Amino acid sequence: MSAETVTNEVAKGSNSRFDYKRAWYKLKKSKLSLVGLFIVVGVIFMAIFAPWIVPYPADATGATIAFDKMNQPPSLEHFFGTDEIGRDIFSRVVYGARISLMLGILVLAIAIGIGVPLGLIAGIWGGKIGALIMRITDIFLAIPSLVLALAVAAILEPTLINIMIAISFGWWPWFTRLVYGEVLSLKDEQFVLASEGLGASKWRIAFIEVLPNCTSTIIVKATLDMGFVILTGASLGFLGLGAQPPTPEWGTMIAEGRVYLPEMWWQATFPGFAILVTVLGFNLLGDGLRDVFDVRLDGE
Amino acid sequence: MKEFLIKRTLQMIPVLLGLSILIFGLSRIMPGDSIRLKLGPEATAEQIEAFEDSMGLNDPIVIQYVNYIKGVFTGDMGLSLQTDRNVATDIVETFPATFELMLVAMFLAILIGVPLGVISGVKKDKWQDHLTRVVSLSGIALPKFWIAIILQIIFAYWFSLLPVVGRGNIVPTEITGLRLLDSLLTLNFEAFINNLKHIILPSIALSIATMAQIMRLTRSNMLDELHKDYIVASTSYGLPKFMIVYKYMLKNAFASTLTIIGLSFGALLGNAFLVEAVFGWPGMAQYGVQAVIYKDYNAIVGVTLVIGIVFAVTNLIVDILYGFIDPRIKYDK
Amino acid sequence: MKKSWILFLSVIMAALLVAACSNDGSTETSSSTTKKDGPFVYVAQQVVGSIDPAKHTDETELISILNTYDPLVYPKIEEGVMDPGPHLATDWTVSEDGKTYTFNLRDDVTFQSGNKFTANDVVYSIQRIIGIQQGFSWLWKGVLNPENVKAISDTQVEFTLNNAYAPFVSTLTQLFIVDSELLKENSVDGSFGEFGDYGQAYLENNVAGSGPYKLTEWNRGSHLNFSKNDSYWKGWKEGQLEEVQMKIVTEQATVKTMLNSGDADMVHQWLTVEAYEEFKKASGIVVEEESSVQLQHIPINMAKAPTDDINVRKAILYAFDYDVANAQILNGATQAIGPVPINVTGHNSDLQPYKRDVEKAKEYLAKSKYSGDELTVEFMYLADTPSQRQLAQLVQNNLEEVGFKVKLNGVPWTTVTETTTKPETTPHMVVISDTLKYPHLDSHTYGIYHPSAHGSYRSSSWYEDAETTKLLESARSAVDPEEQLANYIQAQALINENAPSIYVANPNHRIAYRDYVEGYTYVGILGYDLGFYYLSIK
Amino acid sequence: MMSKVLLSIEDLKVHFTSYEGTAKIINGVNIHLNEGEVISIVGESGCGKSVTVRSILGLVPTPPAKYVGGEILFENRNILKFTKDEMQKMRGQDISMIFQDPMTALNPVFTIGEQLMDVYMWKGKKRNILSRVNKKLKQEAYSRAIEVLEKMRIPDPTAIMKRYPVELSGGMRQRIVIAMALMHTPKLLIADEPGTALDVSVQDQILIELKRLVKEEGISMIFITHNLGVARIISDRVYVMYAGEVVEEGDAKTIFEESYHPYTNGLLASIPKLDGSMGDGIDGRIPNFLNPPVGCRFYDRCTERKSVCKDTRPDLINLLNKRKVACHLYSEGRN
Repeated sequence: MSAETVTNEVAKGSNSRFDYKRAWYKLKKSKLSLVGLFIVVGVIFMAIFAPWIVPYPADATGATIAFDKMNQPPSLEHFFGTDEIGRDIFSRVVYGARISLMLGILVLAIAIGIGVPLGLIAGIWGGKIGALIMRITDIFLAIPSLVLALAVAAILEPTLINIMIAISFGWWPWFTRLVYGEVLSLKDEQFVLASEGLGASKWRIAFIEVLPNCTSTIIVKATLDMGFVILTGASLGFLGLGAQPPTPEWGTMIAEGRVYLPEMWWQATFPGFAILVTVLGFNLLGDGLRDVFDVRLDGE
Repeated sequence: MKEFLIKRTLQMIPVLLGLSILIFGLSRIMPGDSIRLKLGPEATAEQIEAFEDSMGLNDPIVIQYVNYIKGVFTGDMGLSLQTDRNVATDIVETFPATFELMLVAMFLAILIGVPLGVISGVKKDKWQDHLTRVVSLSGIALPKFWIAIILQIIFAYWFSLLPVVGRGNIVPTEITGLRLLDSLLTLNFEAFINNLKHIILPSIALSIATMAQIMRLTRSNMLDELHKDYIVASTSYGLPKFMIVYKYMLKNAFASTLTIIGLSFGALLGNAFLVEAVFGWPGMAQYGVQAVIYKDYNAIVGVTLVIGIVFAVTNLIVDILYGFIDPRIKYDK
Repeated sequence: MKKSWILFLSVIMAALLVAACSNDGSTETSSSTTKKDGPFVYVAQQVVGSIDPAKHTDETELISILNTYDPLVYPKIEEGVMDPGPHLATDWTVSEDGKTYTFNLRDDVTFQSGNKFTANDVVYSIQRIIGIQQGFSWLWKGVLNPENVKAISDTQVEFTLNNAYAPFVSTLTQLFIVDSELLKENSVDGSFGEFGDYGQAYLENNVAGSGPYKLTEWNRGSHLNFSKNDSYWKGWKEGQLEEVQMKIVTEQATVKTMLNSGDADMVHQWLTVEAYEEFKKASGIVVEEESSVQLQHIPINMAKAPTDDINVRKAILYAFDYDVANAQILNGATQAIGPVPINVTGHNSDLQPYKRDVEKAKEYLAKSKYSGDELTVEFMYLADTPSQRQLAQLVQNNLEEVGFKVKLNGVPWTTVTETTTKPETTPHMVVISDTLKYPHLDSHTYGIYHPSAHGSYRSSSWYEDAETTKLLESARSAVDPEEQLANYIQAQALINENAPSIYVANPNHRIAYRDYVEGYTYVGILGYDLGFYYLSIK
Repeated sequence: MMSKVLLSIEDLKVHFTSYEGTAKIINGVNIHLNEGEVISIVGESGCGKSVTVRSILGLVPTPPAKYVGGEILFENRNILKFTKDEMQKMRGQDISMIFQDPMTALNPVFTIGEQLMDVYMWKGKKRNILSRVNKKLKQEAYSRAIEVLEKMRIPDPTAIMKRYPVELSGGMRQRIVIAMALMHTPKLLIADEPGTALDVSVQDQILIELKRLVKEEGISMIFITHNLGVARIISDRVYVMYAGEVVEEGDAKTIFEESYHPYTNGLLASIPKLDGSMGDGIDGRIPNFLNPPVGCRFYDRCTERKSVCKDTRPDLINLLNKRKVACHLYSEGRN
């Protein structure tokens, strides 16, 4: 193989990026994916512009109390009714988008930050270090992530940050395994072999050559996982290990409102609905992206 | 086959040992004074010290771990602070309830998820597909405890159709501990109906997410199958569509779905922690939740280990089943 | 294709419907006011940890024990008062110096095992509970040495106390008599010499009592089944409950559903106020609501900065909005005045309750040694109890107005009991609901504010005041009732003045049951309203 | 020759829609087949021969495909207008197909016997979850399956029936794929390059077998191949397709003796010579179907192109010796 063709192969590998026009066409064709995209954009919009959207921002951010109007059903004044201390549930649900998105993004950032490099290392280096990493991954995957998160959350004080840590604790191995699988399949591709032939370092191969080719898989997985992380956070809240008031976290709001079911249905219904719509949005979008990127994930 | 079994079983051991180290370590760095909880608010410092000594909590952690593992092999998983009994006894008592709930939930998930996935895949981008996808994704997206409560409100509160909590009050002669099975084995139909009614709501609540996962996977596997040569060939031979879909495509699609079913058992175990709490289901998951809240060290380790074992064994069984469905799989490889 | 699908789905639906509709007695409509078949179902909120009468600590454990065992004295349920009346003891006398109590015992009582009840069982029971040192043993710690309990005859027993102890007879409502012969037979080796393990291992799963019910099944996470003890010494009448199931359900929505549908006949007292309001509107359900002898308060940690300064504490007391708490959060509760619930005999009615006064609060804060500092206090509450959540956020709001930062910490009950064992870990404030532990005001004075109580969640304020301690001790040991009362009254005034706690409320006690249930009486003592023997079905 | 026309494809036009636009994959194809005749359709991969024959069995998914013109007449009935039921009745019984790759054309998770018998028992029938098969039909199916396997000269058919595809060699599987198509002795058999994935020697054996059977059973056959040499051995007449159009048509024999269209010439040149050297082949690629050349679709690659070829599409014209060709070289009546 001449130096020139080698360079060409390398260039081809790194440049075999994505045809955005084609992607958009494929995404557009599936109406459900568009609905997902619309929801996700809407939730992000809500999160960013919450202070300008909601009628009672103080109800979501400060220690407001208004016991004279507690447990009111939905009305024009309070679209989603009021909660047990008289706060506007609509305002809190909209602000809750901030919390949930932050939870999802940070957990995934931690999980990707730990899981992806480990997967790359295990795949590219292989050998004993690779085997060790994958065995440790197996251990973490040997029990459901909710159970692991529960065990960790039990140790920590119930705060939002600790919840994130607890969930991340059981989340990174999924990314390790995912990336490891990708690396194994990419390892024998021309451009990787070519880089090796050119004497590129393993670090370079891992992070410059292979990683960009895993991004679509990681993006799809992360999009789908956003929903599941938000759900897991809510589940921990349900079991009494959630964020502290007055934080308007959806899961905790359901946990607090659930004692008022079924008569004061609005208290748990609207945060539940917000979770449903958000998770659904990320799932639809993730599904759509999976078709677009033609990615297969197993074991989610 | 035999070699495969032995090999896989041997592979399980390091994972389970690692898991036990992980969870054991976590449980011992747990803060809080759970001994006080057991001895009551008025216990003195000496009482607590003496009790800790008797439980070996003041030994070095490595010694504690070694003793624990030794104990596990003799059926001693340490004393539960909640129940004052051997954790193994508690788990043996509570596990069948959880296992039965999971089996029924898995049965429902497959029974409903697979056909829906097939329809969704075959009718890709038609309304059937959109409807099943939205419904199933909603199933994934809804918090499990929420579904559980909503089901209770609809079926028990509004329509008084089904009981709300518990595991049935007519207990058949115990053979396996799985009451539906036991009542059938002893031909005790009264007990069967009674226990079936109690298990319907919790198992539905538990199965919805898994059902949706199975549906999604079946759908995408069916989509893959749709373009396989042998399926186009079957069409060209004039076979009925129903047969092509439910026999020729489904068996192939199901083979890949099967691996997910093994993994779904994990999700099912996790969600059981939420569902059992709502339905007062006297299972191991509820025991586990209590253990977390009460910071019951030994119970947490015990329950987690059992979950790890169940999970590993399920996946082994799934791998074996896979071989029965797909003749291309050879165990000796 | 389509048709076959419809067929397939119909088959499944039909199967489900058949299962759903086939009647085994629990599917009648909710409007019915006749009892469903099956046992009487009482729903409790907390898992029963122990059924050993030397180890019980909370309400559900107490309920399961008082239905299977008998104490010497029993609150006078029939008269509707909490004062102890005869039960296994027919009558008793006290010596002049208030130290020696002599009880005459019934001679017609047999245990569920068939063994006859004698004075020796009383001796064994008190020795056992003091020896094991768990549960309610603290009631007699330092007051009674086990060797000073003597069986004078089969039907007479004598307790000689170390010093006069006014509430002694009341405390005996927590002494349940165990079957000493049965336990001796079933003891294994243990740390109690000739008594082995005092039968602890046996009592983990068995009952050794003489009570009206036998325990037939105990599934720890879910339920306890009781059925009547045919040979109960008080006898049985038509309509009394013969089969009882105590179900443990933690989800409030589930509890409501069960009572509404008749799957439960009676549910516990810890639901939200709103839930009882809903029950009142529902047909076929009775809600019993009455002022209670419970104290809902927020102890302030006096052993930790900045709340070690009385001015800071008074600032908190004046900042708190009592009206909102009582009228809106606790829905019609009475503001508590001092530590002793208003309805308890001996309550000091001269005390001045604290009222919200933001200006005064700010003045006190300015007077304190921490004036000008940024003050942050930690507030602990039970995360799953709505009223406590509401109180927490009320406090947060009230105190921020005065200039405090409040860090809320919602926790499970176990964390409260853990953290309050040491002054350093005890939060600045914690919500505590405290019912009388025995029918005597001593429970809420000595039991909370005497230094010997330190380390319990009840004394989370770590109150230590020499003068109060002296008063409480002399009140306990006073033989003259008037002197005794005067001491308790004075102690209350002193405690109130030292501001160890936000005395929020004496909330109303509420409980709900189906309208065919008769005989329910609440007398104020935790658990004693749920002696199932006293209930009956119309 | 006055034999009856079994199948005729008249001016078939198929478009495919994708995100880039509409591709005119089949652009007015005319093919006819007489009873008892064997024809070949020859062309490079991507020339539209597979789409054309799969259209006959309704195997082209719509969308993305769209039938915009023409008809496919089988025994004078237009297949394109068939309902699903009519189509299913026709498949297997009247027209059947042999798939190209024996490795993928058999369902891997069922035994050979089960697959063969299902074709016999269920062909053209409705089925739902409650359908049952009676014993008699099952026995019939079994003996028919054995019979067909024997016809394909498969050794020990009873044992083969119990085997899974994965346990058999490629040649064996190809024979079974053919057996599947012959379960009902169809009137028309479509063979989509059978055996191309196999060794040349195995392929030859199978072709001989196939030709023999078709003759014996009196089955008409359309044979798809990219190899003119194979077409010559097996067929009576040959259609050469290029980029969705038929460019030349004629007797197998005569086409080999003298081909007219430059594309056919190129194809002939690509056949490996007896001395083992490779032919010249044709440079370039099939044109873009989204924006096909206005004139001759072969224009870009043609070695004999003229200016008229760029803008004017050549029609398929009849030559004197019953041959047809679509090329401007012959538009003035050469020959």
